[in-house]
Amino acid sequence: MTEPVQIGGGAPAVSLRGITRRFEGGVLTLENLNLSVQAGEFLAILGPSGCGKSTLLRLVAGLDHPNSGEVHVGSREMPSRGGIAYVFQDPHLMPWRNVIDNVALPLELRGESKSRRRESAKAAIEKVGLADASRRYPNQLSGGMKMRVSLARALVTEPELLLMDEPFGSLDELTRQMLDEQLYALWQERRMTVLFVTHTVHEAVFLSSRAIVMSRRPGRIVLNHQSDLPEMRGAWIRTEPVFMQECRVLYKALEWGSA
Amino acid sequence: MTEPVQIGGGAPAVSLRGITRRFEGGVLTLENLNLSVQAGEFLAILGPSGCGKSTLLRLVAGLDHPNSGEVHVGSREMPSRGGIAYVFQDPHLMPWRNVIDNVALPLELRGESKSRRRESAKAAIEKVGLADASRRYPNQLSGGMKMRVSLARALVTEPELLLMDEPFGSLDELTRQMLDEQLYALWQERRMTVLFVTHTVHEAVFLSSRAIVMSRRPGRIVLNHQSDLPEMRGAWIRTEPVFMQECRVLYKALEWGSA
Amino acid sequence: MRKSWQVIWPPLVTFVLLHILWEEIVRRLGVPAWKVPAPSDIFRAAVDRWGDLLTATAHTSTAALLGFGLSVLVGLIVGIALSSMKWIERAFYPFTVFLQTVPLVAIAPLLVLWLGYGLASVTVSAFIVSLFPVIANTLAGMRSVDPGLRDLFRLYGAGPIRTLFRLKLPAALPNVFTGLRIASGLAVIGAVVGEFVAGTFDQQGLGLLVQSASRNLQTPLVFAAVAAASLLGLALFAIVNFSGYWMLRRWHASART
Amino acid sequence: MRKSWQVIWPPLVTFVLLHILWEEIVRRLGVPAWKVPAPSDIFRAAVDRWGDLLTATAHTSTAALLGFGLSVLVGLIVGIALSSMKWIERAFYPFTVFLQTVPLVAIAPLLVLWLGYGLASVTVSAFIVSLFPVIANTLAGMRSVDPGLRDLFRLYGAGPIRTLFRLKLPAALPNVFTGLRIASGLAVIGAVVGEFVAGTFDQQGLGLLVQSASRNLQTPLVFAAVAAASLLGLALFAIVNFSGYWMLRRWHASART
Amino acid sequence: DRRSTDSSSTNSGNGSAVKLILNWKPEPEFGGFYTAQEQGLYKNHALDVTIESAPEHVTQLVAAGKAQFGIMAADEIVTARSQGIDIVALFAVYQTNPQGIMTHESRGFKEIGDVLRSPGTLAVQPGLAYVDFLEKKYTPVRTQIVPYDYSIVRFMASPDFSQQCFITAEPLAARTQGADPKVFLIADSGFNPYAGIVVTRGDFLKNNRKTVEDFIAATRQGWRSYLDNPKAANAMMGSLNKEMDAQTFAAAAEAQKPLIETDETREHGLGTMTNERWQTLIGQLQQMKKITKAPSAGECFVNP
Ligand SMILES: Nc1ncnc2c1ncn2[C@@H]1O[C@H](COP(=O)(O)OP(=O)(O)OP(=O)(O)O)[C@@H](O)[C@H]1O
Ligand SMILES: Nc1ncnc2c1ncn2[C@@H]1O[C@H](COP(=O)(O)OP(=O)(O)OP(=O)(O)O)[C@@H](O)[C@H]1O
Ligand SMILES: [Mg+2]
Ligand SMILES: [Mg+2]
Repeated sequence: MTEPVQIGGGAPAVSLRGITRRFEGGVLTLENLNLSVQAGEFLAILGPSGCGKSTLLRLVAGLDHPNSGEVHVGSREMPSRGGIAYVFQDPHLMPWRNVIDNVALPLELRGESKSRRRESAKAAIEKVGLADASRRYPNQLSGGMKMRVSLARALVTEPELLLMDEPFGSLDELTRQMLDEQLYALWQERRMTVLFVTHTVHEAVFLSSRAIVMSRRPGRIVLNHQSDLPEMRGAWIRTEPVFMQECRVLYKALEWGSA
Repeated sequence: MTEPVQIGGGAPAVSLRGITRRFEGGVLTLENLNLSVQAGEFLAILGPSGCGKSTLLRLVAGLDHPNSGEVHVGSREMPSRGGIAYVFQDPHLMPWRNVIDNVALPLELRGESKSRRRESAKAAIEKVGLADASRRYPNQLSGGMKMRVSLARALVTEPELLLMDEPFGSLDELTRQMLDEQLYALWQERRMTVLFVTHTVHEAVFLSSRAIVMSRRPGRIVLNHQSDLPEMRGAWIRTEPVFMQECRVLYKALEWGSA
Repeated sequence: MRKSWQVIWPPLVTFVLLHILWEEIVRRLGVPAWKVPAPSDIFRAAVDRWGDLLTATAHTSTAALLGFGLSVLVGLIVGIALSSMKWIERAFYPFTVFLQTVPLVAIAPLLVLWLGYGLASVTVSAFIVSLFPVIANTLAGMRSVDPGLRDLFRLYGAGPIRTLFRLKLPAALPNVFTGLRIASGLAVIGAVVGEFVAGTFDQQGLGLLVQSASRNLQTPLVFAAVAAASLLGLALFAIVNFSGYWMLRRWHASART
Repeated sequence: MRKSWQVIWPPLVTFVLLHILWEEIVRRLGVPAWKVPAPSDIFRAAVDRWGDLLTATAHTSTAALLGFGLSVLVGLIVGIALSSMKWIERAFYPFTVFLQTVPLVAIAPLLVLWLGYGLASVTVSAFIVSLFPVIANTLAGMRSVDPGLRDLFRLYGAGPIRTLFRLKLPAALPNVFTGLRIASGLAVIGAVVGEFVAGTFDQQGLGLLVQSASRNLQTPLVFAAVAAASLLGLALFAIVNFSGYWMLRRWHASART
Repeated sequence: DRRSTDSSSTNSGNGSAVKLILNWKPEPEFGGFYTAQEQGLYKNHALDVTIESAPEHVTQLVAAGKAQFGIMAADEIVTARSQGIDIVALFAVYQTNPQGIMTHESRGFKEIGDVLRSPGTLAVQPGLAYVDFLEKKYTPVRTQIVPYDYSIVRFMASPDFSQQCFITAEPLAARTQGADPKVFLIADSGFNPYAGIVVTRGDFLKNNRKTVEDFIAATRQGWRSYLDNPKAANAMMGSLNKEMDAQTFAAAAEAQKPLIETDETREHGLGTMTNERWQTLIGQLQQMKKITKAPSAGECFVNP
């Protein structure tokens, strides 16, 4: 594993050392995995279905624990787990709350005032294009809309570490590209650390400052690739040759890892 | 709306006439929608998130009813709703059954013998690449694996009408392409009627004999496009110029519909 | 308006039909009133003793309502406490079963010694009898929270109090209401039985009315008092049902038609 | 093995600690045994009357178990019937509340008239008292089935029987078990109270033992009999709990540690 | 416990406030107490008496000092004393125990023994001393013994059904409904504990002798007056107990007269008790193993 160049500077924000995760029933999901992410990096994670990507994020979030190895989160820039947000693979909304109250939840748990909560939640909902559905309940939303609510809920806290598990998987390509671009702009502005699981190579290339590709279970890192794209990116970059080149690198690694 | 050339021959297998669907609370989702699908067609449905694609499939399946308009399913080739299978947008597995018993469910409901059920289910599970997880319970599966179980459950019945709502959305590109190819081969062999919702234009082009693109809510059909691709398709076709051309047509319509 | 009418007429029709049937059977077979009175006999007894029935119902209602209220309160608290840690559940849940299996007659002397005859003791009876279903259902509800949401709360560092009020309790509500439905009927029976053992004739509730009418072979009056108790239970049940419907109608599958 | 030990020791420790505390308090305050006996008094009474306690427990157990079994059976059937159609639920669900609010003393004469004194009547008492929680929880469970799965079954043309056995019942199991937990304790108290009104002295169960000991101010024996009833309830509860755990452990959040 | 002693000995301005707990609703069996209350006999003795009627637990309440006086039966008093509960009998309303077994005339029984020795059903409350006595005396018992449920429906419905009764209550109700009840008094079988006994706690008696004497004196006057003319008190009790009709009140008051007023009381006064009868009872209970520790007859009662 090559050490990544430092983007945010300082010590790694997330570091995993020799992680092994074996579930009850003997399913060995991760084996001796090492990964360190600098503060301010945007790391894309790719890999075949069932290879352990979600497991990896859960370990980082502290929602699951490795059978052996060490998980360390925090650095000078990002002191603790306090500033984590997580977009789960499933939306996991609270069925008894409407969209706006679902989105406002993290602020509520932080103890922010009702009016500020509302405002921030409204802004986040608008960004994901759900302004006209903000009073609806989850059972009145389409699949993609639910996922967008979950996204808004993660972004509303302005987290320092953002864990995203296929957040755009159920969206149409246009909405998805729009959100990709918004997310990239946000990252450029705020430089939070992002771990982004995706199945779309284009998306990974467009967003990430670094990408890792995992192999079939037990998941190992078969590629750890620093992006060659410039930091300034926009819709236009998708047609540049260097973009295509990057995509090819990831595709190959994926093919190799899925073999 | 141009009449599609007949592929399976005979009367339409699915016909929707002047469908309007308005949910409680006044959400107008579909408005005066007309669509007819011939037996044996493979229809791809694209459209922005929340435009009414899932609603459309539910109406065809008879799980929801229009406020006005007529839904008719069945033809000489496909007599009734008996032969429908549906891959929902969410996997909806039975948490108390392991993979193999979840997949075998439709056969069980049909009253097939235990040994035949097992056999067919095993074959279907192998096809979606879950052979080694067939004894696990849903809470032990990754997101993509659950979706593949749901897919296997739909295919195991050898349906005459197959409704698929973003079945491959949560899969990595390689697994997805493999399944795309398998599905196409199956369709070529069995010529069932397929309504296939997807957000991936490439996938739509690769699979479909016809594609429709819907506009933002209230969903209307903004493009109804017969495929120019030859019937013989394989992985190679993705790099042909005609494939790219097809994609461009759909992209444009999507952009137009999302405006 | 049309909605609530739809809820009211089916049981009403059932009620009327059942009573017509009953009246017919009793009349045809010529069963004497002291054995099984016809609805008309019961009605006559109820009219004759209207005032006594009313005050008895008032006394029993008070105890049943107070007992039910206590059950809701304590049941929620205990259910929450039990669900907070697995070892607490293991250590104490089995003992809450005692509450259900202790015959009131056995603890009545203690009740009476501590609380005297009358309202307080009867209320406690209603409370003891109706407590367990609230505990059991609250606990079950709190244990079935969507694990994804639990993770979310953990991630955002939500303390136990916030997790309780914003996640576990709302998620447990459908179960809690099932518990309350059961508790509503039990509170009434608890009050009635409580009167047998710890009531006072000076504030005669339905339980003692049943006993003294029964002793004097006024079977129609017995049935009238039983009917009053049932109506009381039904009223409590309807309140619980309606509140449940009202609180869950937006989101829970069980509240949909 | 280690697992079941983990389940057994916390209540055991609690049990022992509570009893030591109780003994201490009673001894320190010098409470007379006729008021609140110390555990040691109760133990002595239990040893003295070992044989009587044992046969009484056997009689009560039989009725409680049979009544519980009937409740499970009938409760499931009624719950299923009520859940089959909204109008059936509306028309009949409220009346099942009657079952809970009718005091046994009021219907005892009828019971005895039809079934005579003894096991049959006592069993029916246990049954009546423990039925409603099974109905209410079954119904609630059947109403909370994942709508997606319901659609799936509809789509595949599953008939009501198949939908019931393959979807609704399995999905309702966690709720049903909550109902059974409540019913287990109620069946015991139903049997005990049933004996008060419909037992016989030749087959004296715990209920009559409690009453006669209570009349003779043998409070330690009363407590011993109550303890026996509670242990019976506890045993039934443990069986239900364990079966629930065993059937749900694979998939339901509530069964996880 | 000390607290209750204090409160029971406090004297309010217009006399001692005391509470009497009856074990059932106002009925002729309590006629004397209500008469005393109604005619101000207690007041004349500077007593402020509250009468409460509750269904159960009189023993415990009196023992715990929650009430100064209560109504119990002699066998209950002996049992209580043998358990170490310091309760003393003061005034026995019923010289002859009013409890009986009620059967149907049509069965042609001559004595209680016939009831027990014939098949059929007998309903009694669990734990009653006299049931043990009868079972021992009239073996072999062939009747099925079941719990009494305070109702006479079963009796009315089946001809081979017998049940315990108060001679002043159930038989009257059964007759009103057209049945043919035949009553055998338990007393005739040789087991005849005093009944309807006014009791108090031993230490209350010791510390408030005067109050107790006054209370019993007023009670005795009340009973005298009730026996002579129960009409007014019956009407008053009838307004508190509407389940019993006026006719039954009158009949019951008449029926209990011979049980209350005997040659004994005519000589020594209403309510007085004798040592021999207590002695007999204690012996009987001991023989039946109802009690383990036998109290002495003298400690069980006083005739204030
Ligand atoms: N609780 C569990 N018990 C047993 N096996 C589990 C459990 N959770 C996950 N697994 C297994 O661990 C492996 C990795 O799961 P994970 O969810 O991390 O995959 P993933 O990379 O996120 O896949 P996908 O892209 O499909 O979401 C899978 O094979 C899964 O079956
Ligand atoms: N039960 C309901 N009540 C109210 N509105 C509803 C309900 N179900 C769906 N809708 C609305 O209907 C619209 C279409 O929903 P549908 O699920 O068909 O969208 P979709 O095209 O499948 O979107 P996606 O691609 O995100 O899955 C959405 O705006 C949704 O909010
Ligand atoms: Mg995943
Ligand atoms: Mg959809």
